[in-house]
Amino acid sequence: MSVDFTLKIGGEAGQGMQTIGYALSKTFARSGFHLFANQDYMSRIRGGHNFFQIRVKEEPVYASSEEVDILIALDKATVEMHRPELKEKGVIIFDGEHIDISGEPSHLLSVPLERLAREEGGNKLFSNSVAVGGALGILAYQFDILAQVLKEVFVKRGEEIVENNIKAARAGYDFMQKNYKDFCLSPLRSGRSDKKMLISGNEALSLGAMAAGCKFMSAYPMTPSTGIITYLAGKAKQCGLVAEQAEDEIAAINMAIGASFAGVRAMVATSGGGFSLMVEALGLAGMTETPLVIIEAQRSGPSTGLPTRTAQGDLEFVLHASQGEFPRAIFAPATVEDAFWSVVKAFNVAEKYQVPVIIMSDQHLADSYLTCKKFDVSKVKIERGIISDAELAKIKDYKRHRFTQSGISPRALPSQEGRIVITDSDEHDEEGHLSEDLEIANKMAQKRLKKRQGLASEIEPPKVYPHENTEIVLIGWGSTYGALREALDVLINKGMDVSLMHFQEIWPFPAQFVSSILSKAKKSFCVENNATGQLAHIIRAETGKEVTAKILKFDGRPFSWQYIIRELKKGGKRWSL
Amino acid sequence: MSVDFTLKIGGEAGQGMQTIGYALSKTFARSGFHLFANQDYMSRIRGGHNFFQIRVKEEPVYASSEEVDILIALDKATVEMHRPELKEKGVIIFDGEHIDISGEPSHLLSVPLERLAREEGGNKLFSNSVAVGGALGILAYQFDILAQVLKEVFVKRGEEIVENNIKAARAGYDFMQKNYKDFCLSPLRSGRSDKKMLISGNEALSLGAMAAGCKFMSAYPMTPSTGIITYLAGKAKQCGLVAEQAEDEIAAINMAIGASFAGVRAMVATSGGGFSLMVEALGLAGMTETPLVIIEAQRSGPSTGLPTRTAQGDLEFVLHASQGEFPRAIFAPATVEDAFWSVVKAFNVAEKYQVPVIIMSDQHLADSYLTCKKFDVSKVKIERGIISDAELAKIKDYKRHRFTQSGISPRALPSQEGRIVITDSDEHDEEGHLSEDLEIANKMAQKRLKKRQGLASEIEPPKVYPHENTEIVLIGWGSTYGALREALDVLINKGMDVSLMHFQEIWPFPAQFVSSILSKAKKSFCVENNATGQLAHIIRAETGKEVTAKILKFDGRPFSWQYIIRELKKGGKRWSL
Amino acid sequence: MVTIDDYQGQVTAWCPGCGDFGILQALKKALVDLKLEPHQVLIVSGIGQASKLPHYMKCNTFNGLHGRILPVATGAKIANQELVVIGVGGDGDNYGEGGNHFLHTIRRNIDITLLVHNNRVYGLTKGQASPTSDPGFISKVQPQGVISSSFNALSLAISLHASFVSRSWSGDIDHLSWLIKEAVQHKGFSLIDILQPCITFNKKNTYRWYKERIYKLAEEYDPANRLAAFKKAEEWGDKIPIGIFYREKKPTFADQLFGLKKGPLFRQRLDPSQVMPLLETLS
Amino acid sequence: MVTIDDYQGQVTAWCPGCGDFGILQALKKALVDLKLEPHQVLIVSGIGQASKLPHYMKCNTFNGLHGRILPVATGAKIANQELVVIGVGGDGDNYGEGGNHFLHTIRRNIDITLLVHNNRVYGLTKGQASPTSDPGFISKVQPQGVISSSFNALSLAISLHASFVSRSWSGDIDHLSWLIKEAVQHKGFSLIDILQPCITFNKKNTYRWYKERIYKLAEEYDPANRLAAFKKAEEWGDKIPIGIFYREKKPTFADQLFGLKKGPLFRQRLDPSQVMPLLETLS
Ligand SMILES: Cc1ncc(C[n+]2csc(CCOP(=O)(O)OP(=O)(O)O)c2C)c(N)n1
Ligand SMILES: Cc1ncc(C[n+]2csc(CCOP(=O)(O)OP(=O)(O)O)c2C)c(N)n1
Ligand code: SF4
Ligand code: SF4
Ligand SMILES: [Mg+2]
Ligand SMILES: [Mg+2]
Repeated sequence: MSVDFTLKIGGEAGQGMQTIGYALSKTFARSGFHLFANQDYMSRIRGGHNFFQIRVKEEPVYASSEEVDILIALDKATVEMHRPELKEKGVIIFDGEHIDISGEPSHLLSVPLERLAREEGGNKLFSNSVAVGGALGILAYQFDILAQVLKEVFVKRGEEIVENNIKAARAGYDFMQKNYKDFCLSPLRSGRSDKKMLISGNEALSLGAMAAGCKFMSAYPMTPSTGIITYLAGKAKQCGLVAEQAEDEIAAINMAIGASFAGVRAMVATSGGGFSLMVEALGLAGMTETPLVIIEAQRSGPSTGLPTRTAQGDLEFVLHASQGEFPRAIFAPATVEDAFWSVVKAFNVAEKYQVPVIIMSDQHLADSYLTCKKFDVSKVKIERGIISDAELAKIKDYKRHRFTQSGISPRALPSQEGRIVITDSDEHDEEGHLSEDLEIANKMAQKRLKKRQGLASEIEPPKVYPHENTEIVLIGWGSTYGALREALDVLINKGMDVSLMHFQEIWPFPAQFVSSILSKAKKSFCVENNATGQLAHIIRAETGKEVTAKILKFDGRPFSWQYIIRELKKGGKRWSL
Repeated sequence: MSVDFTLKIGGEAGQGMQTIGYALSKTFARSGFHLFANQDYMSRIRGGHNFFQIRVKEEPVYASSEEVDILIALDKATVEMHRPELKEKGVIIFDGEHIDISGEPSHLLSVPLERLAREEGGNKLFSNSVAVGGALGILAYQFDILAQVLKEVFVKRGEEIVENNIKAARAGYDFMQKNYKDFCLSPLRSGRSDKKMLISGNEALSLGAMAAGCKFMSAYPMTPSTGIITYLAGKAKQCGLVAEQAEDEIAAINMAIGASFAGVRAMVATSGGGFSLMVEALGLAGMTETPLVIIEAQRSGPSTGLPTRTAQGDLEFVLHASQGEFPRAIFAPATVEDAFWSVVKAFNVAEKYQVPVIIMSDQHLADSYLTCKKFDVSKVKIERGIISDAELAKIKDYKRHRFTQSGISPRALPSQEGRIVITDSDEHDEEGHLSEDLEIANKMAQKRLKKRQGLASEIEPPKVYPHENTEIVLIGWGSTYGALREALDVLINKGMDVSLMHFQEIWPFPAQFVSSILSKAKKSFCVENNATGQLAHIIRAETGKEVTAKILKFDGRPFSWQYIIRELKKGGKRWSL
Repeated sequence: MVTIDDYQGQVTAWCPGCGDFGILQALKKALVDLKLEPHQVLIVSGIGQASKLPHYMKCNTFNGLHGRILPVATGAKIANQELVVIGVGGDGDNYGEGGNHFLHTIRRNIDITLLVHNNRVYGLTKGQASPTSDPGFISKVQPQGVISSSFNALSLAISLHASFVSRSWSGDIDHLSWLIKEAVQHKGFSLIDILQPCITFNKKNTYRWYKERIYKLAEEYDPANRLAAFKKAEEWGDKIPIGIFYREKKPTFADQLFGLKKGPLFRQRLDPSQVMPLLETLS
Repeated sequence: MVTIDDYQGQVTAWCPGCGDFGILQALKKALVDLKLEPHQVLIVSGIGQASKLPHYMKCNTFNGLHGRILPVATGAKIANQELVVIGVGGDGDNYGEGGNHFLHTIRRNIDITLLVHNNRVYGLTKGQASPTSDPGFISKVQPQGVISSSFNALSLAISLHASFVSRSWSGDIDHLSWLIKEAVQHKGFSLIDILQPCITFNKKNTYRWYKERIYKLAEEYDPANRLAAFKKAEEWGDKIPIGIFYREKKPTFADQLFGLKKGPLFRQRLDPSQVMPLLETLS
């Protein structure tokens, strides 16, 4: 049977789960497996309950599973909370010298984590490395790879730390092999997949921005988007870019607009609350036709909500945000790979049409790691839409907001000799000067809105998998792709005539395409991480078609494929209270 | 023939058009006429071109007309711009000693405005009073009423100013009667209508708030909403309320939320740009279930746009504003009378359901004056939804956010002995303490959303006039009512089988009702002061039904009934570029 | 008689050893010493580690948005002057996101006490620089170290004519609780900037670092002299003064507001007929 | 050679006699004296009467949102350090809506010159009090008169270690244009608070009122002494000083930014292959 197992590490915030979870993930990724890892953490720095869950598979994997094979419990709460998720043959690795677990002992693998940590590493802080080693031990997998990964992960903290971690892990590995031989799962052999990257959503978004030539990024810290400015700030020197922490989100977006106006590719990243504060300046970008990329990493709302949990509750907000009407594009990457390419495309679209482009991420995408093939950077095309000096020289009477057929006006940058660039948040004339003239107002509004046509032609319609013309269509957008895709494969295997229509680009809305797909299906189910079914609402507004039912979830936790299938069996719900 | 004439005063900002336009309006209103007056002004303090237009009618009047009977031109630009609007028998009153007008002289009534002003009032500043007197002269209407009104209007500026204004007006009146006898329209007799108020949208909204017992209002100045804080601040001492100018809109809304939490009815007023800044705290009100009334006075966007012009471009923004999902209500008063009652209702709904209620006004409603019957204040009911001390005493274990069937939790105020009131912008438990529990998160979100049902039951479906079951339905919302109503009467008179479905309360959306109306009609036309047809979009999202065509206008100027009829003849447009 | 137990709240979610605990303890002590009952007190907080504080107490609580403590507190105080209103939040909350409200609330001199847990870092979001971080402070978002100058809330408040400007630290519960009492009793806006170690993210300004530097303003120090106060507020480095830097008696916002002359807003009967004479003037 | 005519802009929409005209004239003069061509200059303004200024000039212009002058200017300056970036706006723009940016832009010491047309009133919205209005200032929204204290931008800027803090007024074009030149040449953030009569809405602080009170800082005045500067900045009433209150040489924001070491951002070639080594580390 091919490999497909799930490993979950649970404990308190501050116990270093993120680090060792990442190390373990990297070990598997490097071994030729496909892998999906997601994180669940509280809005606190120490204590509480967090977990890091890794699903390792021989075949491509898209999402986590509800069932756990190996549970590494760094505290008792973890055992209590996650024991029900354990498979029949699953095991719990825990420190029996510190945690007292009652119940059927057959799968309880007590390892003296703390003791071994102290003995080998000299500090109980290395307990989790012991546990990780133990997990590898039970899989009887090559220790060397883990050792190498631990080295890389801890290298910045000095040689001693590296050594101690490795020793601690080794102790766990050996302990397991010695004491729980019988429990060992069938020894794991290396996967067959070629070399992969292990990358999170936030990393992919950040790298996408860098590949696209983003030179200025500003943000105010806000989970789950903070990882983006963190990543970029870390590369600022090396790559010649500026990542500035602003005094607030209003400053962040206005800075980015200023930078973009002055000629660089600029971006902001935030979550819903911060985006709320950016709404006024979103309209400023629309009105002044300043290109801008915004990453809106959704978390569970309303208001502060569950600050570290996932949701898809901001779609209609983002679609309609800011007073008045102006064109925008909205992308919603489905995977980490998508995340990378969506930012690249966002910058091109933003500059080509001189509009804001918003990328809807969420905590689930931002914090999850996925294995994927190295991005082919040579495919990155940069289309700036700035008129060249040569073109500019040909224009006698340069006007920043000239009326054109496409609605796209010539964009020059300030500081070019002999030309000046003027723009205004007030309605303005072609030059950019404020104007209250009725005719001009009318024409200028039309000019801006005309850009919708061009924009619409850039949009990829939703992907339909495996093919059109099925009886049932599942519909999703953004980060739910993984769970939907896994669910779909199961359903198809069971012989159901079902497909998935998944949106990675939402606006301008590909109404015709969607309409035709829905027309052919008998039943459609819209699956969304929110309480009202926002995409379903947009679909109806744009096509007049109502989905058969909605499958919704709004408790801050991502979908699992099992959940989707269960709800589908119940017929979905028209969510009404 | 019954009276129906239009008088337009045009000139530069700073020439006092608002004051004399108001005085003239009041004169007609007091004389038993129906009247509609609207204002068009630029975003500047002096110069440019503004006008004040009054339509006086024997029968009820709902909107202005495109055709002008008497044009008072305080400058030459006025003549140039508005001459084409003049009716065949229309006249222009202007100062021939200062303005040189060429062309057909038959309707040019030159009056030495400045000279008479100097002679009678001692200052050319009284020119416009001369002009107003002249207008009345040409109508041969009772001068006494105007004299009385001028007295009231200028009383605060001292007796001398009053006297001089009256003298100047008298001079204009006499000059007209003497020199232009032949031009005099058939002398005006008093209207038959009983005593009316003359009131603007902003005044009506302010008075509605006061009638409802609003004790705290905060705002940051922003056209066209500023009149509301101005009005309330003026009455603060007399009526015991606080109207605070905040440092920014974010402060304004957070202050109002604090005040509401502490137990008073609280409100904010702003326009789209300011509302953008309030979006985050809108969600705070939703999450903490703090009642709040927001007046969103729309102006032409996007961004700063045309700051002093009208639009209906913020509907979908307001509907979806803020991250995450929570219930809200949206009203859109159609007339000044409506404006008053909508605020009264808004406070009741906000407190009963502990939700934010947003009232969509716009520049056209805010600044227009209409005659109407004195509001019957005895009909104002105040329903606070705060639990009484007696009820509270019965509750052992008070929990601010208790789970209930209706979703409405008991609202107590801080400072009551023995109870404490706790709330949080984070997801919280019944007590109000922050909680990350999955079950609680789920239940609390459902509890909040459950309130939608009750809220929906409060909503008045759109008014259908004159009756259902017509071949054609016009659809509108908010301040376009006047123009639509006038257009309708004309169309019906012409024998068309047409009705108007007009929304004064938009959300929760009365989908069933709307659906049934649309099902019966052959053709429907949605008329909106925006570029994309936002209500039409919502209608489709909520009913699946698409309107036949949209009649849109987005140049910052209000509809006229003539415009609507012209567009209707063209078949409306599916606005696409 | 009110006791500390009456203020017993939820289980804390702070890191063991965090300076926030000292502030919590001092606040409870001060309120008990002032004989204030939980229902008489309203704490308004924002978002951050510091802003979780009211959950670990037990009194009226409005835990609002990041950065918006002061406007909510202002609205609540205007609506109900009988409440003792205390704002609690972090340096990010109050000097970063909420900087504008800080300025203008000082200008209003409204009778609110503001406790700023100044750990000189963004705690809850995991260690970015805050406005009060020292130049050179290194974090993941500031890998080259902070290059902006540090925000000195005391001199700023003094420059704005704040009527009560003070500093304490989480390591001296007696001093801090004394100061809170003074601040609450002061009529007008009172700022207490509270230096607080963040053991997780601020490895520079540790308990020990503060302990070695902090000293109390001398008995002779005269908090009525603005210029001297400004000078004192500039003192920072090897020696860090704590205490009341500046104090001035002046009318509070609510004292002056015409709209409150008829008594506390929340006690007023709502009377629609109030508008009848106003409607009259429109005819 | 650049001349005043090169800066000729649109027809103004200000009230005849407004102080804004003097500021416009002084700014043009300063730029011409500095031999700056219109394409080398970027004016960023907000919304208000003052913020209309760039339309009455002719140079690169970003007329943004009310209150958001400084962040836009900051972004533009970071992107293109070769531009002379000048912020222009009202007292409402900069000290009201934009107060937070004012604080933090000062902290950054970024090389921008900010001209605040301080007419001590909200002009464009028809006469409400602004943060700098005097207590007692009566308007339609403040019928009982302002009861908050007045915002003194100079002392506040000094308290925040601003590196160039100055005041002038619209009635002395020579002084103002000299000051603008000094400010533009200063490396770092330069504040010029410009007292300006609003003839329509501020009937108190008239041309004459200023004329009677304003005097120039003495030659001997030493703008290097912060404490003295703070004291001087507090002077207000019968005598109102103008000039450079405080000036200090210190590194600008952009001077220090690691990310700019490779040269001006806007000149950099966009090179996707930059990320290849980073992708490598992920395997
Ligand atoms: C509008 C908004 N932006 C950002 C955040 C994310 N956020 C939460 S707490 C915090 C900063 C915390 O720092 P501080 O206020 O100093 O409190 P501390 O945790 O250090 O006590 C931030 C940026 C938010 N909740 N809301
Ligand atoms: C977000 C926002 N709030 C409010 C306004 C309305 N507004 C326009 S100008 C202005 C104030 C003008 O005062 P100031 O900045 O001092 O400039 P002045 O007109 O006095 O030169 C206001 C409040 C706006 N444009 N945007
Ligand atoms: S992160 Fe810092 S401030 Fe927050 S609880 Fe931990 S030690 Fe305290
Ligand atoms: S209103 Fe005042 S500031 Fe504005 S242009 Fe007129 S005089 Fe100048
Ligand atoms: Mg902090
Ligand atoms: Mg001003």
